[in-house]
Order: sequence, then C-alpha cells, then structure tokens
Amino acid sequence: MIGLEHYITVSSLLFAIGFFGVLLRKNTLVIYMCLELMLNAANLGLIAFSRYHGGMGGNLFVFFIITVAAAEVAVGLAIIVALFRKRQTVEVEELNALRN
Amino acid sequence: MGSELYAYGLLAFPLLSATFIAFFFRRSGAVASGISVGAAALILATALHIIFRLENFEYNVSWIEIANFNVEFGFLINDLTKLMLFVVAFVGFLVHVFSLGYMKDDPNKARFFGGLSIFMFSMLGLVLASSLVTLFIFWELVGFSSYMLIGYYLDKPSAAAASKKAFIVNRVGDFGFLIGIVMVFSAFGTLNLSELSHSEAATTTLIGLLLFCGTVGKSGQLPLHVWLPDAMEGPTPVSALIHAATMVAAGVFLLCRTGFLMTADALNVILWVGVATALVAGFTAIAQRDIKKILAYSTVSQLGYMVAAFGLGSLVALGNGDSHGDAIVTGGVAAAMFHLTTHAFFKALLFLGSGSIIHACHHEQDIFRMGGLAKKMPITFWTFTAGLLALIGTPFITAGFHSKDAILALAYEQNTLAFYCLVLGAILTAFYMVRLWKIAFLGSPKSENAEHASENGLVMTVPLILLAVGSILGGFVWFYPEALRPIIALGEELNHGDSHTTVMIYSIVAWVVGLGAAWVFYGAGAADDKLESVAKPLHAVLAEKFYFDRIYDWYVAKVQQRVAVAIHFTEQIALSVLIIRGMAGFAGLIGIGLRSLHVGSIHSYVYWFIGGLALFWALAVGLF
Amino acid sequence: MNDFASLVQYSIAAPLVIAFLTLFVRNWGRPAIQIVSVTGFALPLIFALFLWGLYDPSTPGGYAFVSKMDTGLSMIGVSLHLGLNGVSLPLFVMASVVGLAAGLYAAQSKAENVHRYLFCLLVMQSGLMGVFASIDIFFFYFFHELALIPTFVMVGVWGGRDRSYAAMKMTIYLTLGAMLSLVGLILIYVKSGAESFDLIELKAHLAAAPLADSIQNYAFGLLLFGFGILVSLWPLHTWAPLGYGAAPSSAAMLHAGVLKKFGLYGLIQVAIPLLPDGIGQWENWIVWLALGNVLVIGFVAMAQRDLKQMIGYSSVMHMGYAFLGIAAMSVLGVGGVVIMMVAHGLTVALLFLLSTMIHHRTQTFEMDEMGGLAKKAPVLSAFFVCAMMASIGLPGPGLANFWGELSIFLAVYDFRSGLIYAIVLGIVISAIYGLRAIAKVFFGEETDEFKESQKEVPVTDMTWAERVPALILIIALFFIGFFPKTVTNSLNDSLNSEPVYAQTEN
Amino acid sequence: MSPEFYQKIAETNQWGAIAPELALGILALSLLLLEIILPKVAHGAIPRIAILGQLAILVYAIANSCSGACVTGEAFGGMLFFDATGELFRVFFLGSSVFVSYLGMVSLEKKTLPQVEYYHILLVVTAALMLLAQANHFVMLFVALEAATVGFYILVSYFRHSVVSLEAGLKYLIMGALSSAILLFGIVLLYGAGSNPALEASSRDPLNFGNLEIFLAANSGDMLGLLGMLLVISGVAFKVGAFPFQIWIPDVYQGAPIPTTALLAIASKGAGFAMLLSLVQVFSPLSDWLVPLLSALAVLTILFGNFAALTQRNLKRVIGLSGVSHAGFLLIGVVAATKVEWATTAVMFYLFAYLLASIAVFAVFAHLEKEDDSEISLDDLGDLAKKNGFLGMALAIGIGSLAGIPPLAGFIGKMLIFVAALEAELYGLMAVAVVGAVVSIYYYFGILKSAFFEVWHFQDDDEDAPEEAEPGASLQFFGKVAILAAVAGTLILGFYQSPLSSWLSGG
Amino acid sequence: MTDIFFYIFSIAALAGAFGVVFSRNTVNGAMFLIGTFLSMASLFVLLEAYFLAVIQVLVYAGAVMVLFLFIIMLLDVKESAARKTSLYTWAASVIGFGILIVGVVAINSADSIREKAASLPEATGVSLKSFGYELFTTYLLPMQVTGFLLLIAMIGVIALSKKAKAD
Repeated sequence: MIGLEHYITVSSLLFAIGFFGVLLRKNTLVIYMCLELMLNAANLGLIAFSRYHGGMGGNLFVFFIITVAAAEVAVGLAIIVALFRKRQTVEVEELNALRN
Repeated sequence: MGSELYAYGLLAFPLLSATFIAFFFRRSGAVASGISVGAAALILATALHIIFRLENFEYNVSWIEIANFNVEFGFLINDLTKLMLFVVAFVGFLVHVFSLGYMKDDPNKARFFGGLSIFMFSMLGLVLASSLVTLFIFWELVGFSSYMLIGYYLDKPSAAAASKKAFIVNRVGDFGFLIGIVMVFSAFGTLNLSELSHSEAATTTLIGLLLFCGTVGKSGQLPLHVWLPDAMEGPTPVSALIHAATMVAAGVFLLCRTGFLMTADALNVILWVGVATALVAGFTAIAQRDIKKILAYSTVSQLGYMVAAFGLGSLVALGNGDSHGDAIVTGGVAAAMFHLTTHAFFKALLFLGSGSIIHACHHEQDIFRMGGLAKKMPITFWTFTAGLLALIGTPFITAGFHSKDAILALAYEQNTLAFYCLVLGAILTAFYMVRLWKIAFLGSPKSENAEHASENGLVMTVPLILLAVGSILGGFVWFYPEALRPIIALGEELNHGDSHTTVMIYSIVAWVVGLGAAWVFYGAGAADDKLESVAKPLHAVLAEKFYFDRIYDWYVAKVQQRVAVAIHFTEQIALSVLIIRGMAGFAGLIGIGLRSLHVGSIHSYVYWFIGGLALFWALAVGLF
Repeated sequence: MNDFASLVQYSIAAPLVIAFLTLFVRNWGRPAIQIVSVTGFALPLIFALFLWGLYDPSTPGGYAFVSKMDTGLSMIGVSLHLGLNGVSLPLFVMASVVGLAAGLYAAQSKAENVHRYLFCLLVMQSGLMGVFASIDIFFFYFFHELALIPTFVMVGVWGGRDRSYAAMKMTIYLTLGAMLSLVGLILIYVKSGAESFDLIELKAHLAAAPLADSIQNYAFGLLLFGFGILVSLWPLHTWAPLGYGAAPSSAAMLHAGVLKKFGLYGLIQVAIPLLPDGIGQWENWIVWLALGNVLVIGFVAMAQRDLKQMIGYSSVMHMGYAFLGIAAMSVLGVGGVVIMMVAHGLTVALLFLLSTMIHHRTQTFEMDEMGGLAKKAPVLSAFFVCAMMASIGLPGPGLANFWGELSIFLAVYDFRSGLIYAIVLGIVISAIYGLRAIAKVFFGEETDEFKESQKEVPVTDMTWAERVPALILIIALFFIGFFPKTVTNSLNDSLNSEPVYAQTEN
Repeated sequence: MSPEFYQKIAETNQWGAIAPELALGILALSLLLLEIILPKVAHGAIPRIAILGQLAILVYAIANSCSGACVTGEAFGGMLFFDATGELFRVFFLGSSVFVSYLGMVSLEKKTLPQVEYYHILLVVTAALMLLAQANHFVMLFVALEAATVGFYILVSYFRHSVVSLEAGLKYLIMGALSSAILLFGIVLLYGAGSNPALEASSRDPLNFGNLEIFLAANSGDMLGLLGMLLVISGVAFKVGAFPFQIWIPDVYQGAPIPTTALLAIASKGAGFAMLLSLVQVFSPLSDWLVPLLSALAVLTILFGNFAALTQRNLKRVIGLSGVSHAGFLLIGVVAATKVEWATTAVMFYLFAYLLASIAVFAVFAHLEKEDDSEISLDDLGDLAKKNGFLGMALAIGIGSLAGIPPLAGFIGKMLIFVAALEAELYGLMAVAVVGAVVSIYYYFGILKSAFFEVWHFQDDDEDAPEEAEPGASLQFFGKVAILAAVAGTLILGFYQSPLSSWLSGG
Repeated sequence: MTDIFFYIFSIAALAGAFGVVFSRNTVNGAMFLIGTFLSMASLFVLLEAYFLAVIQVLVYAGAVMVLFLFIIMLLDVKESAARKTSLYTWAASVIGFGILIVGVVAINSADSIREKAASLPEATGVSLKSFGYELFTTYLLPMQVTGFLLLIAMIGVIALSKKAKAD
C-alpha cells in the first residue's frame, strides 16, 4: 500500500535533486529550471499531506505557489534575457563583474 | 590686637612686594628694587618687634580638613624661631641693601628683586611654620625661589643646569622628608609641631632618618651636597643669602625643630653624615680655583659641623629653656644653632665680600687671576679678613671660635673619634681659607680685571662692615639682646664644661697648624696652584671633588636617561607596535580573508546556502 | 534648595543651545561668533559659581539642586536626574572654569571654520557639565560620550601632526573603554533588580540587597578596565599622549583637564559605592597597574622630546596617584583624589594652553629645537614655570595639587605602607622631567632652529588675549590651593555619608 | 462546508484595517493611469505625486496607530493579525518607501528608463511588506514575501543598461528563489506535521500561526516540525542577511541602483525582522533549538559583517556589510525577546534608528554625482565636508548613528539591545557585540575620515584629473526635507526618546 | 493498481529531474522537465487533486515550460565543450547532495509521517466549489496580493525589456 511517506520521499528527493542541479550546473537557465523543480517538489508534498491528513489548506497553497512561480519565471527570464543581451552569455562563471 | 598679625605682616610684606613687582614694575628695575628693599626693611622691623616686644606664642587656623587629616596654617614662635627669625631678617636686609649696589646695572633687576622677595616670604614662612606640612610647603617654596635665583642668568646654560640640579637634588631629599611626614602622621595622628612634641606615641629611627633626608638635601649633606657648589651660578648676593646664611641652614633648623622625633640610632647616623660632610667638603675646598666655589665647599663643610653638632648633642638634654615647652632644646640644638647664627654672619660676609670683589673685578672669579686686591679694595679686604678669621676660628676674638668650640666640646664629651675628625676639619678650614686669602688679596694683580679693581660704594660696604661686626662679636653672649639669648647662652655654656681647656687647646692647635701650613705652602698672589705641582694625584682627586659630580653626571646621562629612553622604546614597541598594530593587523587579515570569500560567482554563493543548511542542522541537533 | 535646580539644567543646556547659535551667526563675522561662543562658555561658569555659593555643605550626603525629567527611556528606568553633591560640585565648577579658559582661547584661534570648531567645543562643554551633574548613571555615561565625540572630530579636523592616526587610535581605544564601562553599568542595573539607572535608588536598593560577589567582581572588572582605558590606566594609555599631542589645544585642555576625570569620578561615585565588594578582587590589579602609571610612565615622560607628548605622559602619570588614592577606599584617599582631580584638571589645561602658545612662537614642539625663549617671552616663561611647578606638585602654584597628593600619600600609607616609597618617588621623577622641559624650552642659548624660525615669525611675549585664559586657570588654582576648605567641607560630608568610604575610617 | 460558514469568514475581512495597504495599491495603480492621462511634459510630476500620496498615507498610518484605537486581533480569516508591532512596521516601511521614492527621483531623472514603473513596483512592494509584517498565516506570509521579492528582482535589475545592475538582479534572483524554495519546503514540512490528525492538537489549518504554535507546544519533539522550522528560519535568514545567508549582500548592494540598495538595506531587512519577530513567537515551543541557533547566528553575523567590512573601500559594499552586522545586533535583540518582553521594543527602536541613519547616509551617496553609482568608493567622499557642508553633516550624523555613537539615536538603540541582552543573561553575545561595535568604529571612522579629514591634495597630481563632480548639485527640496528630517530625528531621538519610545511601547 | 501507477510516475518524475540536472543540452533539459511536470500532474491525480493537476499541466507544462523553451531558442545558448564541469564542482555538489539526502532520510524517518489516523480522510481536493469558496473567503487577501504580484511581474517585465524612450 502506498502511503504518505512514499509521496514525501518522492517530494523531498525531487527537492534534493533540484538543489543538486543548482549546485552542479552553471547554465543560468538550467539553474532556473532546477529552482522550478524545487518549488514543484513542495507542491507535491503539500498535496500529499493534504490528501492524507485532510484539509483544504495544502491544496490552496499549491494554487498560490503555482501562480507565484509563474510570475517569478516571467521576471527571471526577463532578467536573464536582458543580461544575455549585454553579455552574450548565461554562464554564471562569467557573470562576475561584481566581486572583490 | 593679636600677636599673629605681626606674623602675618611678616609674610605679607615680601609677598606684596613680589606681587607688585611681578604685576606692575617688571620693567622698572629701580622701583622694583626700592619696593623690595623697603619690604626687607619692614620685615626687619617687624621681626625685631616680634623678637623683642612679643612673648612666645602659637597661633593656628584650620586650613584643610579631610577626614582625620587636618592641617593648620599657623605660627609657632619660640626661642628657636626668634633666633632664626633674627638671622633671616637681619642678613636678608643687609643682602638686599648690598644688592642695590651689586645689581645696579643689571637690566633684569626687577626679576632679581622679585625673586628675593619671594625668597624672603618663603623663608619667613618656613621659620614661623607651626606644623610639619606648612613647614614642608614653605620648604619647597624656598627651594623654588632658590631655583629661580640660581637660574637668574637665563641664557647661561650652566646656570640653567645648576638650577635644575639644585631643584632635583633637593627633591630627592624631599622624597624622604615627605615620606617622613606621612609616617609621622600615621604614627601620631597630627602634624602640628607642638602637639607632636607632647604626643605620647613613640617615634622610630626610620621617621627620624626620613626627616633627616630633607636636611641632607637642603643643607647639602653627603651625598646630596653636589648642588650647592653649582648653585654659585646665581648672583653673588643670592649665594650669600640663600646658599650660605639662611636657606641651607633651614635643614639644620628643621632638625632642631623636630629634634624630639629622633632616636639614638638616628642621631648616630646624623652625626656621621655631618662629620663626613665636613671633612669631604673641607678637602674639596683645598683644590678649588673659583672663589665662590671655595666658599661654597666651606659652607658645606660648616653645615656638616652643624649637623654633626645636632647628632652629637641631642643625647645630652640640657634643661628646658623654652617657655612653651614645645621643643626640647638640647645641647646639640644649642650648639648647632649657635654655629648657625655665627656662620650666617661670617659666611654672608665672606660671600658679600667675594661679591664685592667679583663686582670690582668685572666678574672674574678665579682666585689665581686676582692678587693684590688688599690695596685696591681696603674696606672689602678688612671686612673679608674679619669674616675669614671668624670662619677659621681665630682664638678668643672671633665668633667662629666660640661656636666651633661648643661643637668640639660636645664631641669631646660624646664621641672621641668624631671629635678628632672635626678637629681635622678645623685644620682644613684654616688651610683653604688662608690659601684663598693669600692668593687673592696679597701679591700683585694677575689679570687686567684685577688691575682695574676699585672699592665699591657705600651700599655695598656698609653691609660688609655691619656683618663684620657680627662676625667678630657674635660669639659672645652679651652681644645678643635678651630675647635672643637663651639658645646662644646654652650653646656658649658648652664651652665651659669640664674639658674646656683641652678642647680649647685642640682648637687653637688646629688653627695654628692650618694657618701655618697654608701660609708656608702658598705664595702671596700666586698665579697657579702649588698643590698641583707638588702632589698631582691628590690635587686631581680634590679638584674633581672626589668625583661626586662625575658620578652624578654619569648616572643622569648614561643611566637615567638611557633607562628612560629604553623604557619608552620598549613600551612603544610592546604596546603600540606589537599589541595595537598587531591586533589591527590581525583584524585586517581576517577582513582580507573574509573579503576574498566574495568571489562574485553565483555558483560559489550557492554553496553557502547548502553549507548554511548543514550548519543549521548541526546546530539544531547539537553537534556544536 | 531645589529652587535653583534649573540652574544646573541651564548650565548644561546653555552651551548646547549656544553651540547651534554659533553655527547660525557664522555669517555675521568673527566678532559675533566670538561673543556668542564665549557667552556659551561663560554662562556655565556663572551658574556654577552661583550654585557653589548656594550649596549648603551640610546637605546630608544627598544631592542638592535636584531635578528629574523623563526623556522616554522609562522602560529601562532611565530619567534625566540631575543634582550636585560634595564630590561632584567641585568638579562641576572646575569643568566650567576650564571650559571658559579653553573657550576664550579657542574663540581667538585662527582655525579654519572657527565656528564649527567652537560648535564642537561648546557641545563638549555641555557634555562635561552634564557628566558631573548627572545622578542617573545612564546619563552620566551619555554626557561623557556627548563630550567625547566632538574631541575626535576636533583632533581629526583641527589637529596637528599625525592627527588622522591619532584620532583613529583615540576613537577606537576610547570606544572600547566606553563600551566596557557601559556594559558594566548595564550589568549593575540588570542585576540589581532596582529597575532604575538612578544612582540614589540603586544605592538604596543595593544597600538592602547587595549583589552576589561574583557579579560584583565582573561588574567592577568591566568598570575598572572600561574607566581605566578612559583614564589612561597603564598599559591602556597609549592613546593619551598621542591624542593630546595631536589635539588642538582647547580640545586637549577640556579632554585632559576635565573629561578624563570621568573614569575616576565614575569609580568614586558609582563603581565603588555600588559594588563595595567588587574592588577586593581587583585591588592588586589597581595597585600594580597604577604603579606602572607612576613609575613606568614617569620614566617614559623623561624620555620625551616632544613637549606636548611629555605633558600628555605626565598627565598619564598623575592618574596613577588617583587610582591608588581610590584603591585606599577611605575618605582621606578619595577626598585627596577629588582635590587632585580639580587641581590636575586646571594644571594640565594650563600646560596644554601654554604649550600651544610656545608652539606659536617656536613653530615646533621638539624641545631640542627650542631654547632661550625666556628672554624673548618672560611672561610666558613665568606662566609656564608656574604651571609646570603646579604640575609637579610644588606648593605655591601647585598648592592644590600638593593637598591632593599629600592626602593620597597619607591614605595610601594606611592602605599599604610599602607603596609609599614607590609613589613618593614619583615626585622626584616628575621634577626631573618637568625641569628638563623648562630648561630646554626657556633657558640656555637660542638654538639654531629657533633663530631660524624667528626670522619667519617674530617672537613676542604673551598678549593680553593669551594671558586672560591662563590667568583664569591660575587664579582658580591658587584659590583652591589657598582655600581648600571651600572644597573639602562639602567633600567630607558627602564622602562620610558613603558607607564604603566612611567605614574604613578610624 | 456551508456557505454560511464562508459568510462568517468573509465577515472577518476588515478592509478598513488595511486601509494604508489598499491606499498604496490604489496609488500604485493610479500612477500608471496618470502616465496615460497626463501629457508627457507633466510626467515629472508623477514621482512627486507618489511621494505626496505616500506622505499622506504615512500621516494617516501614524495618526491611526497613535490614536490607540487600533484594530487588534485576527482578521481576514486568520490571514492577518493586527497589533502594535504591525502598525509600527507599517510606518517603518512607509517611511523607507517615501525616502526611496525620492532617491528614485534623483537617480532616474538622468536615465533614459521607464520611470513610473519604478514607483508603481515600489509602492506594491511596500504594501506587500506591510502585509508581510502583519501576516498571521504562512500562505499570507509566502505570498506577501514573494510579491515583495519579485518586486525586488525587478527593482535591483532596473538599470537595464548597466551590466552590474542586471548581474546583481540575476544574483538576487537566483539566491532569492533558492531561499524561497527552502522556505517553502520548510512550510510544507510544518504543514505536514501540523495537519496530522493522529497527533495531539493538530489542526485543519496548521499554517495559521496560532494553530501551529499550539501544535508545536504539544509536539515539541516532532522531527518534521523541527526540520520545518530550520528551513523556514534559513529562508528568513536570507532576508535579514544573517550568516551564512548574507553572502550575496555586498555584490547585490553594489550592483543595485542606489534607491534599490536603500530599499534592500532598510525595508528588506526590516521585513526580515518583522517575520522573525512573529516566527520566534510561533516557534517559541521549540526555543530549545531556536535560541542557540539564533544566538550562534547573531555571533557569526556580527563578526562576519564587521570584519569583512574592514577592508572594503566601495561604499555600497561597506554599508551592505555594516548592515549585516546590524542584523547581528538585531538578532541579539530577537534572542533577548524570547526571554525579555520589552526587547521587542528595543528591536523596533533599533530599526527606526537604523532607518533614520540609513536615510541620511543613502541620501548622501545618491548625491555624490558619480556617473556609475556601483563604483562610489571612499575616495569619492574626499572633501565632501568642504564642498557641501550640508551633506557632510548628514553623512557624519548618519554614519555616527550607524556606528552607535552617542548622542545619536543609533546609540540608544544599541544600548537598549545591550540592556535587553544582559537582562536575558546573554553574556557571550554581549561580549561579541562589544567586539563588533569596536571593530565597526574602524570602518565607520574610515568613511568619516575620508569625508572630513583628508582635505589636502597634492596639487600637481590634479593636472590631468577630470573635473571633479560637485556633490549635492541635484539636491532637491524633498531631499533636503528628507535629510533634515532624518538628521533631526536621529539627533532628537538621541536626547529625547519619549516620542518614539512611548509610541513603541504601545502608548 | 494505484501502487503501480505511483511507482511509474514517481520514477518518471525522478528520472526526469535527473535528466534536467545532467543533460548537456538545455533543450533536452527542458524536455525532461516537462516530463517531470507531467508525471507530477499524474501523481496529483493519484492524490485526487484533479483541479491542481489540470493547473499543473496548463500552467507549468504548458505556459512556463513553453516560455522556457522559447527563451532557450531565442538565446540559442550552447553549452560550450570547453566548459567542462570541474572536479571541484562535482565534489562539492555531490557532498551537497549527500547532505540533502541526509535531510531526505531525516524527513522520512520522522515518526509523525508514519503515525496515521485510523482511516484515510475524505479527499478534499475534489470539490472545485469548496476550492472556490475558500479562495474567495479565507484566502481572499492572498488572492488579491497575488493579483498585484502578477501585475508587477508584468509591468516589471515590460520595464526590463521595452525599448528605450526616444528622448
């Protein structure tokens, strides 16, 4: 029987993999995708908890998270594009004009 | 009207004089000198009034009070005070008068007379003081005025050095004096002299010796005598007043005032310090060329006599001549004060005489460049000779003979070894003084300056004459008015003890030997020192003053200053460089380290986040 | 009695208000600035003298001219509680005297932007008046800082050689000291449970329920080292000579003369009465470090070539006496320290003032390059000799200093008799460096450097404008010396009512 | 669930209580409208209208909170909780946004960039922050936080012609999104723990702060709850700039346009502490873990901020790192607040003092007239006091207050934190705070030194140097008023704290 | 039956996630991400959150990922061969991942996850009506804020990308 813990395992693994991607990859776009993955992992967790523990709260929260994430993506991509226009790169290693 | 008003007046005249001069007459020397001499005259008059018209009295008014520490400003007038007061006022006045002539052409005369007034103020305060603290205050002030007057010739580096030396050496003495005061307060709970003398509490040898430290400094006792000869850098009247007659005697006066705080052990130390001083200074004087230096060493030597007298005598209590009973006048006190008084006369005379010579010889001070002055300056010559005779203790007719005999008599009774030493001192005195006399006055002039010397005016000669009278007659009790007589009489009485004749014979023999040896040895108006050619090594040691000054100079220049610089340097290195800069550098290094963490790459920053999560986790489960 | 409490407030507020007024009148020309600012310095003196006259010495231990005002920190028991007692009154008056002297001198200085300089100085003056009038220990600290901050600015902007480094070092040192003492004060507040920073309330509260020994230890340690830094306790002193060497004269006068006394005053009025058992653990520390002040710094002062630095070191050295007097914990010792604080404040201010005047004439502070000034400027040399003699405790000009030192010696002898040799040695040491300075600066022949500098700046004697501030200080010094009872009467009463000090009295 | 139930909930929607937020929203919208309506020449008036509008709201907010008739308690179905602290934060955020609007006016004027959008976003962000401070529910908290954060992403990279601004935006974006994700996952875990019906005191709505606190109190050993708390605190630590989530600060501060830097330094930090203050309350049952954690954070934050700032020469980086150390001090206050009730007041006082001081400092930076504002360094301050005394004075007082120098407000704030810390017996933190304060003197002093002390230059070096900018040339009326208000406030609060303190402690 | 679906979709989601992390080509990565999102939507269905599953597909797999792909195409970014991930990055990332896995284990070993109510509660995500009611009553304020959030996101994007003013 599949229980709550299974879903939570998947959810937390997704979160971890997303974080792993942020740690590993140097392409800004991929990093950004990994961040979306992390947000989604949270969604899965919320829905699973909501399903197994009862209550609407989790489901509603997911609704907000999806909305927020969409807005964030829009803004983030706009910034990446603007930066690409200036620097012709999306590699984080090369984006280090600000440093000591 | 209270008697204390006169005492206040005594302090007020010189103080007002000094204030007026300082504020209004700095540039008008004539007025300044007038004011100052006028003040001195008023002082003399007031002092005489106190001495003759007023009973002994004590007056105190509370000055400062913190917890149980209570100092009173006040006057303690007893026989001792009166005698000292007389000496100070009388000699002071004469020196003032003499200075009128001596300083006539000096452009900074006002400063000189202002300084003299301050000195008179301080010295009178010292004499009148009723408590140890007040005494100490004026004691320091006396030192200060002496400092100012020694350094009177501002642009002479030697004068600056001498004044500095005088002050600092005195402070070394005061170091002990002050600790002594502190201990006295701790032991007795009061610092008032008459209360102290009635106190039941026991004194200690340490207290006595610490108080004596003050005397060692001020009265030029071994090993702190080095400042006194140097102090001759000041104008000669100053030397006469301060460094011969009054201030340097203040140390002896202090001993006499606080005699009741001494113990037998302390007295023994005091005695031998005095004796040693008398001998060392006497020897040193033999090889000096500067007329004032010779007189200065002579002063040191005579002060040694007085101190030795005090050390000897207080073992013998000789009744209680004091109506207030607040100071136990002992034989030593009497002998010391007797000699102090006569010494004041003849030493002031000698200094003023030398001043007269120096003035006439256009500031020539080397005796080997004088010669033949007897004919050029007869009054000076005769008065100087009178003083000289008194100093060497010419039998029967001079004051010095009687007062010195009192000391010798005391020594004969108390301590044979000290007695012989003091006799040797007497021989030396006669020897070096006759040397001076013969070389400077007899023969023919050895220099341009001596050639053109001529007798000075009345303002300078009259004081000489008056002092000469004192020098001759001061040894006789009848010379003194009733009010001054008690202590002098006690001192003179010593001469009539059982061993009277023996002592007198020793004394006369010493005189004859000293005088004769010098007379034979030195030629009249010699141009150079015969001792130098006869006994070179001896002369070298003596001329170098037993290397005291060398040692002190070496200490100051090589030890003290180097230690100071070394400490300063070490401190700078340790504190400012190592610790402060070190800490700043350390912080800076941390700063640079932290700064380098900001590498600018998002990627590396992300690791901070995972690190942070790990850190949080570790903190939460208590790994740290 | 409390009718005149407002005068205390005015003497703090007047300089502060006038400080801003000075900025306001800057366009009206120099005389306007001078008149306005000098008024700001004169008013506190007038008020302080008036209060001094009105003060009733028999005010039983408590404070006179008390006023209390809430400024908005009542949640932590802070209120602006002002008043004066026998200990604070002399210092209050002294602060106003030194303030006027410094102000008079500053008003005629040729500093750039003199109105800002005077602004800083007036703010400082206000803080100084506040320090000694505060009963609330928070405001006591606060006013100290109010006075301290302008010092840094003045050193940094109008200072002499090395001003930047000196200002920085001074700031960091003194901030550390201030922080430590602040923590100490807060610790007392927190642990006392009195819910108040009010000294009187704290005292009453702690008398009934004293703090635990360990807390007293910590708090006293914090205060000791905090105050120690501010008072330049050895070896935490290195900021002082450097800072004073670089500071403009009026700032140095006020800081060395008055502000530095804050730490000692704090120990006397706050630390020891509130933490009577705390000092026990630290006694040896105080004694040894204070000996360091007297002996080590004494020698260091001898090695100085720079006149102002030497005065700075001498001031550090004298703090050693003060610490020892405090450690003696008796009415006599503490009373001596208060007198010495007053006297030393006047003296050191005078010395800094005169050394600046010397600098104007010689264009240098290097003593080796001076010499023979006495001939050119006899009045100046007389003043300086007088001041230096006062500083080394010579009775006469330094009678007040002498009273302080003597009382301290007496108290220290009762406290630890062996110490007496070491500290009295200080009077010899101070004489050595003091006279060395006089001889080098004024006596002897003119050095080549001095002759050289005279070609550019002809040497004149002190002008009247220079004499007035110096005279103010000297007169005050003489007054305290000759009439010490004006101070000691009230001092005795105040200190006797302090159980910590009174109990050790026999 | 019946419609009646929802009806009841709907009745808790007290729109009047969030009037300032609503007004800000409306103002933001009307700005966009004005840009369309007004002719192009009049567009310059829009920022002024924004400022005036905000001032009006500010006055309203102050008047409303001072009257004492504040609405208290939960509202909007438990989404918000009105209390005095929330009112204060409202004023805090409004104050900072008014000021940032002015800075925006100064900075944007010379750029060929869309202008009105800046104010629009700023106003919405401010409103979001105000709601954030009053949030009583994790959903509200998350949404408000994201609204603000997304706004910040835009504001940081607003100078899209400048590479550094965009780069700073990107850095902030990735760091911010990462921290949001972490925070979010923490909320998920808390939700999972709190909603479990098998556990005692569980609730159907565990994201409500009150419910969660009750749950945690009953299950303080729960692993999910603990992990959730850690992740949430991590997310908040990013906002306040606490170690080790402070690493982005210097870069982003340096790259962002000055108005945004000011907003980040003031409002964003304030928002972090607003969250932290309410979350500390929520997590109080877990304080065995939370207090050591926050204490350690405070220590590391103070040390890192101060020491890292020592060797910086870029002004914005210095201020950023000094802000880190201020966060450390505030954290001490927050820790103390777990034990001492009035410590919250101390934190608020500190924040307001920080606000006033920062206004003064940033106003000066904005008027240094440097072409590229990411490169203003200590050298650009040279002779400031001489060239423009007014700005020099403002800088001195602002920096002084930041350094905690008496008699300025910053000192009182620091002192209050110290008192609170000692009352809470946080001796170790206290020691670190003292070290930090002393170290901080060094670099603050460095700033003042370059502005005031180094007034002499070698003349011969200046031959080829370009014409030096005249600082303060663009100083406008609003700016003068803002600076004067900030300076006067800083000074007055140093001497006389009554106005603020009685208000803070709920007078 | 549902168990099998769970395993299929979970593994698909995780595999897709790894695909995003490891794919060298960004477009491939985006494709993997779409797969993950779709798998997750399926999991949502398994959890009876139908409405959210639909939104997930529409918003994420649809709008967001299309935007991503669009941008990837627009920028035409190629991961240059020279830019190999360094050993340090690998090591650090793997360590980081290890830490995260410890966290995952910790989460899943939490007792409270295993403690269950006696019976599975009724699924609440089913009713769109109650969803709506909640959204416009209890969650009305967050809803409004979200609206503003979208607004500023839109305006922000415009401000960041619109052509510079003529003047």
